[in-house]
Amino acid sequence: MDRVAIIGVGMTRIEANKITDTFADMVWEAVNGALDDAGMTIEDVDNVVTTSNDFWDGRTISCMAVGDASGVRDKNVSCVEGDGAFGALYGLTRTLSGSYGTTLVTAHSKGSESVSSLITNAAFDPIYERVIGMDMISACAMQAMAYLDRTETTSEQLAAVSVKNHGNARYNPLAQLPMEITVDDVLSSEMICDPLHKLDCSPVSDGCCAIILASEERVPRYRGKPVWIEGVSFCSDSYFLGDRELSTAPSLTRAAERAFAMAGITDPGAEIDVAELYDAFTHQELMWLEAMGLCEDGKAGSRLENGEFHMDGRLPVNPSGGLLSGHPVIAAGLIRIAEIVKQLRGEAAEHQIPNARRGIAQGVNGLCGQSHCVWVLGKDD
Amino acid sequence: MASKRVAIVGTGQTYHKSRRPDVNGQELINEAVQSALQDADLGIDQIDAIVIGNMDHFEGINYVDCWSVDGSGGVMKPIIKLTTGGTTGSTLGIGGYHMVASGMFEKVLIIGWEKNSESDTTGAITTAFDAIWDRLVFAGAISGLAAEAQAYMARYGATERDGARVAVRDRKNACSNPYAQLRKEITVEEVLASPMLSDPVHLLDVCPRTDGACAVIMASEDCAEKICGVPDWIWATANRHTYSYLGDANYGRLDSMADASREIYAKVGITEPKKQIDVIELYQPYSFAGIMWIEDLGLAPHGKGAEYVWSGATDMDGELPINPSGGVIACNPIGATGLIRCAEAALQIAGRAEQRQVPDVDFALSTGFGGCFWSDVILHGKRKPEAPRK
Amino acid sequence: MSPSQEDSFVIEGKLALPYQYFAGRTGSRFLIALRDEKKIQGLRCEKCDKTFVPPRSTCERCLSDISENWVELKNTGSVTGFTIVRYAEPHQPVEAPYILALIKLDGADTPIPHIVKGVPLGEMKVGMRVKAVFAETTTSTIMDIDHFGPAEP
Amino acid sequence: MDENFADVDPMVYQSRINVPYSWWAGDTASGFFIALRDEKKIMGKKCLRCGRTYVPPRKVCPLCFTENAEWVEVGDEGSLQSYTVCRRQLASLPREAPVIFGLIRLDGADTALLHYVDEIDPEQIRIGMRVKAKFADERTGGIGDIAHFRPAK
Repeated sequence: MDRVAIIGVGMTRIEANKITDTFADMVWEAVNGALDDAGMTIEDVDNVVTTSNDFWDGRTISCMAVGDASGVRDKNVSCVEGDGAFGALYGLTRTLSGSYGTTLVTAHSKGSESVSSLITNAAFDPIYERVIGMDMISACAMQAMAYLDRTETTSEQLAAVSVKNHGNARYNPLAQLPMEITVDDVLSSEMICDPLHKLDCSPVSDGCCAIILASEERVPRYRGKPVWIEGVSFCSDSYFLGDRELSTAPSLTRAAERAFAMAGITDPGAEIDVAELYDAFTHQELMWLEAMGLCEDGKAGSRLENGEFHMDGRLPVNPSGGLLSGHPVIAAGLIRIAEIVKQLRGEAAEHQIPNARRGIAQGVNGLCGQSHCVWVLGKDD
Repeated sequence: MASKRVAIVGTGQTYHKSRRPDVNGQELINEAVQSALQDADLGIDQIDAIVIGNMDHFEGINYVDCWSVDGSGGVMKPIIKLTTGGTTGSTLGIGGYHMVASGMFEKVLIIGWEKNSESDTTGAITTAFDAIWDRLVFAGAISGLAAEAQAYMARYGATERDGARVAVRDRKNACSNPYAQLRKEITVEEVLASPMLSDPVHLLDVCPRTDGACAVIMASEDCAEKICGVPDWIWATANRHTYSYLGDANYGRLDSMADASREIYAKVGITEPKKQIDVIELYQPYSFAGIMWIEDLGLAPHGKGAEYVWSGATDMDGELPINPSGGVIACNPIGATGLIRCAEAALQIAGRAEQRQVPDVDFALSTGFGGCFWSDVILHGKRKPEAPRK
Repeated sequence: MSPSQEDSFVIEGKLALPYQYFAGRTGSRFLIALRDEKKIQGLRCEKCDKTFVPPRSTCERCLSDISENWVELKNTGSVTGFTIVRYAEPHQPVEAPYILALIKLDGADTPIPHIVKGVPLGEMKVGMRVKAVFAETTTSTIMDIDHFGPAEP
Repeated sequence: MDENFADVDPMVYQSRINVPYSWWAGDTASGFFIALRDEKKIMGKKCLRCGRTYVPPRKVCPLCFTENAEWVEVGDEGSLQSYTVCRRQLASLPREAPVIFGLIRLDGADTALLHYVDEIDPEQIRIGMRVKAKFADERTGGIGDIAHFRPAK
């Protein structure tokens, strides 16, 4: 594959409520962060891909709000609706197509401006399902129930994911919820939908992220330290929850297989140094690890308990604190990518994984992880 | 994989109607997808990725890419959603082009759809504008466009008859397009007699509300010629989202169209668009756009658009036919409309546009309009471009 | 088995999504000046020599931060474009027919869309001078300018 | 930049996107609802190529992409694939919490139907248990014509 690198990343702090910022203010902050990081000005950007969602932003054509702040004025621009990792993938195709040498990708959302339960209820089929009133939390709780039933994973093991990620967030100044908690704290927090307690669920937050892609010949022109895109793929499962085997993620398995093959990875568990996964709920971090072949089916819970996925473990997962510690819905996938770029550059400061050379990031669209996007990033030695 | 040249090898459309109570959204999408697959003689399993789009608030369905898989064929396949308001259809065409040109996907299925009958479109469009500044004052697309027409008339002395002439041309063309929704001719007098919606725009000057879907299959140079006899090669794409606030727009000129078309002409060396382009499928949601925006496309000097249209140059037997399909005034399922322009241009290039075929087409232009006076432009060609466009 | 026309079902629904929108710092400042002092302010980018209304914290042309460069604008301006909206829609701020105009305030480079009242529909024309008429009761929105009326030439 | 806005209390606007929808069910779904309403029967559609029977019915098989020609009546009893008990009064819930959602694979169907489970103590529910449809007395042709699923005797 022609080589494309990520040479700039910029992120806002993830907060419960950015009351003083409009969408444009958030995007402007992230875009300028990415431009400074890459040592570029807006004129060096050939084209822009913004990522947003009309429902979450409460605005038809939600990309119109952030056009000016992303510097689209005299540029080619497009807008992806869905998670930022999918926006970055479309940005990658525009960089590989030969039309553009550099691509700025932004992704933003504000959970504080709307009611997430109603926004996600609108993802259900209006004819057969919506009227019964499910939303993302109740749907994913049903998934967790099926996963616990099939794999004998325990609620304590789910809680351990929350303890790990909130703990990691103490070393990430951008995270929203750094917390020192125990398994018992999680199990005694409010039960929202069996089997998910409040601390099993990620918050819905405000935040924005921007990255800059550059083709191989454009990279030397800027001072941003390149992290290379070695493999990327995406795939969707069936839509109706009843059509799917909820406790498994076949579409993630296919996306991961293809991304690893592109990157020449044969033994993912050993060849990957750090992972930023889409932990919208505690059971999902375990499910995604198993579906990607990073550990055996049904064993993620026990491997977590003997510390394999902690910062000093065999395969550190979500050293940034993950979604559980801060979840701006549309930006979450792009933030995972940006975190891996920081890790591979050795710029993750307190949550740095020593000599990480190759990492993976994951974005998710739809209910209960229907559609997955897997990125493999690497650093030239 | 180096960057690849890309061609449209198959297109499919539904028979667009004001309402389709016989199908739900996924089934409407499936109709267009099945006919595109048939047109290219491909099975869904030969498709490597899917790009889909619509305007969310017209159907009130979140995460349409995920919801659509039963109809779009996205089960266990890569599927992604692009949406940019009115230009969604052309954004999808440009998106499909880049996905194939990147070399990551050899055959991509592109789907634009809308069921306008399922919502209150004005209510949904109003939320497009800034909630703090524009939305309280503004109501619906028509008044914005009317302000543009008014400014143009004030600046260049155009009249309501000029707009009506464009509507008459397109409604006549639509009679030979089986997919179009409104297939009945109208006269200038009928347009001027129809109710005034927002000065100077009458009811027959504007597009209808439509339920419809369109699907296009793009393939890379490695297999395009094997799949279809006369592939429609994508020579260049460009777009601009110049403004975000209604007040900023340069009323009477469409700057985004001027910039985007100039970029394309420079890239491929077009110096005389009127001579070098054989047919245009212009995304023109209301008649006055047909006299104004052709100036921004470089077909007539500023203020002389109406003259060019009255000269008959843009009629079916003119030097540069515009909207042989009947265009947007005859049919507007918004999320699909920009992609319908792209599909119709492909049919013209491939010589398969039946009664609405323009003779010997070498180059065709398809455009998209929407958002806050945004424009997309795609150049289609019969000849294969030399090296991948840079 | 396929149902006849009148049996093709329609599922009626409503998407009532409550939203709260933040005007942001610059927006808040504009609206507070409008509410409390009946002053209309813009933000100016010296480099691009452009004054934006409604105010934006960054210049769209050169992307620089202009959020502190407030400029006071006059209450008067000229109409750069207008239309007379005649169709009735529930979302409209006033009853049709009404005049929706683009008004470039003296000192601003970008016009703002607003309602014009007090001018006979037939006499409306581009270039007309208009003056802001402030609302009695404030709603802390752009509608604190109730409408624009004719201004002495 | 921030000290400039120290005295500015950020403006927040409560608003609502209130768009009415009428979703066309289409012939296939209408057939399903008519059978529920008039005959208290649950119908699926079978793909003749792969043999899968879909409930709710699908006009076209999502895997084979061919039209599902054959209507098939499925049982009103089935096994519970998964469930959740909603304890918090989520904004999307149309009834008092706790509410039990379940995925029910009906006898003869290859996909599960999403619906309520009721008339059971939440602590007694087990994945795999047998449940039976309880039809509403007043049936108007909608998924609500099945009131909920309850434990099968």
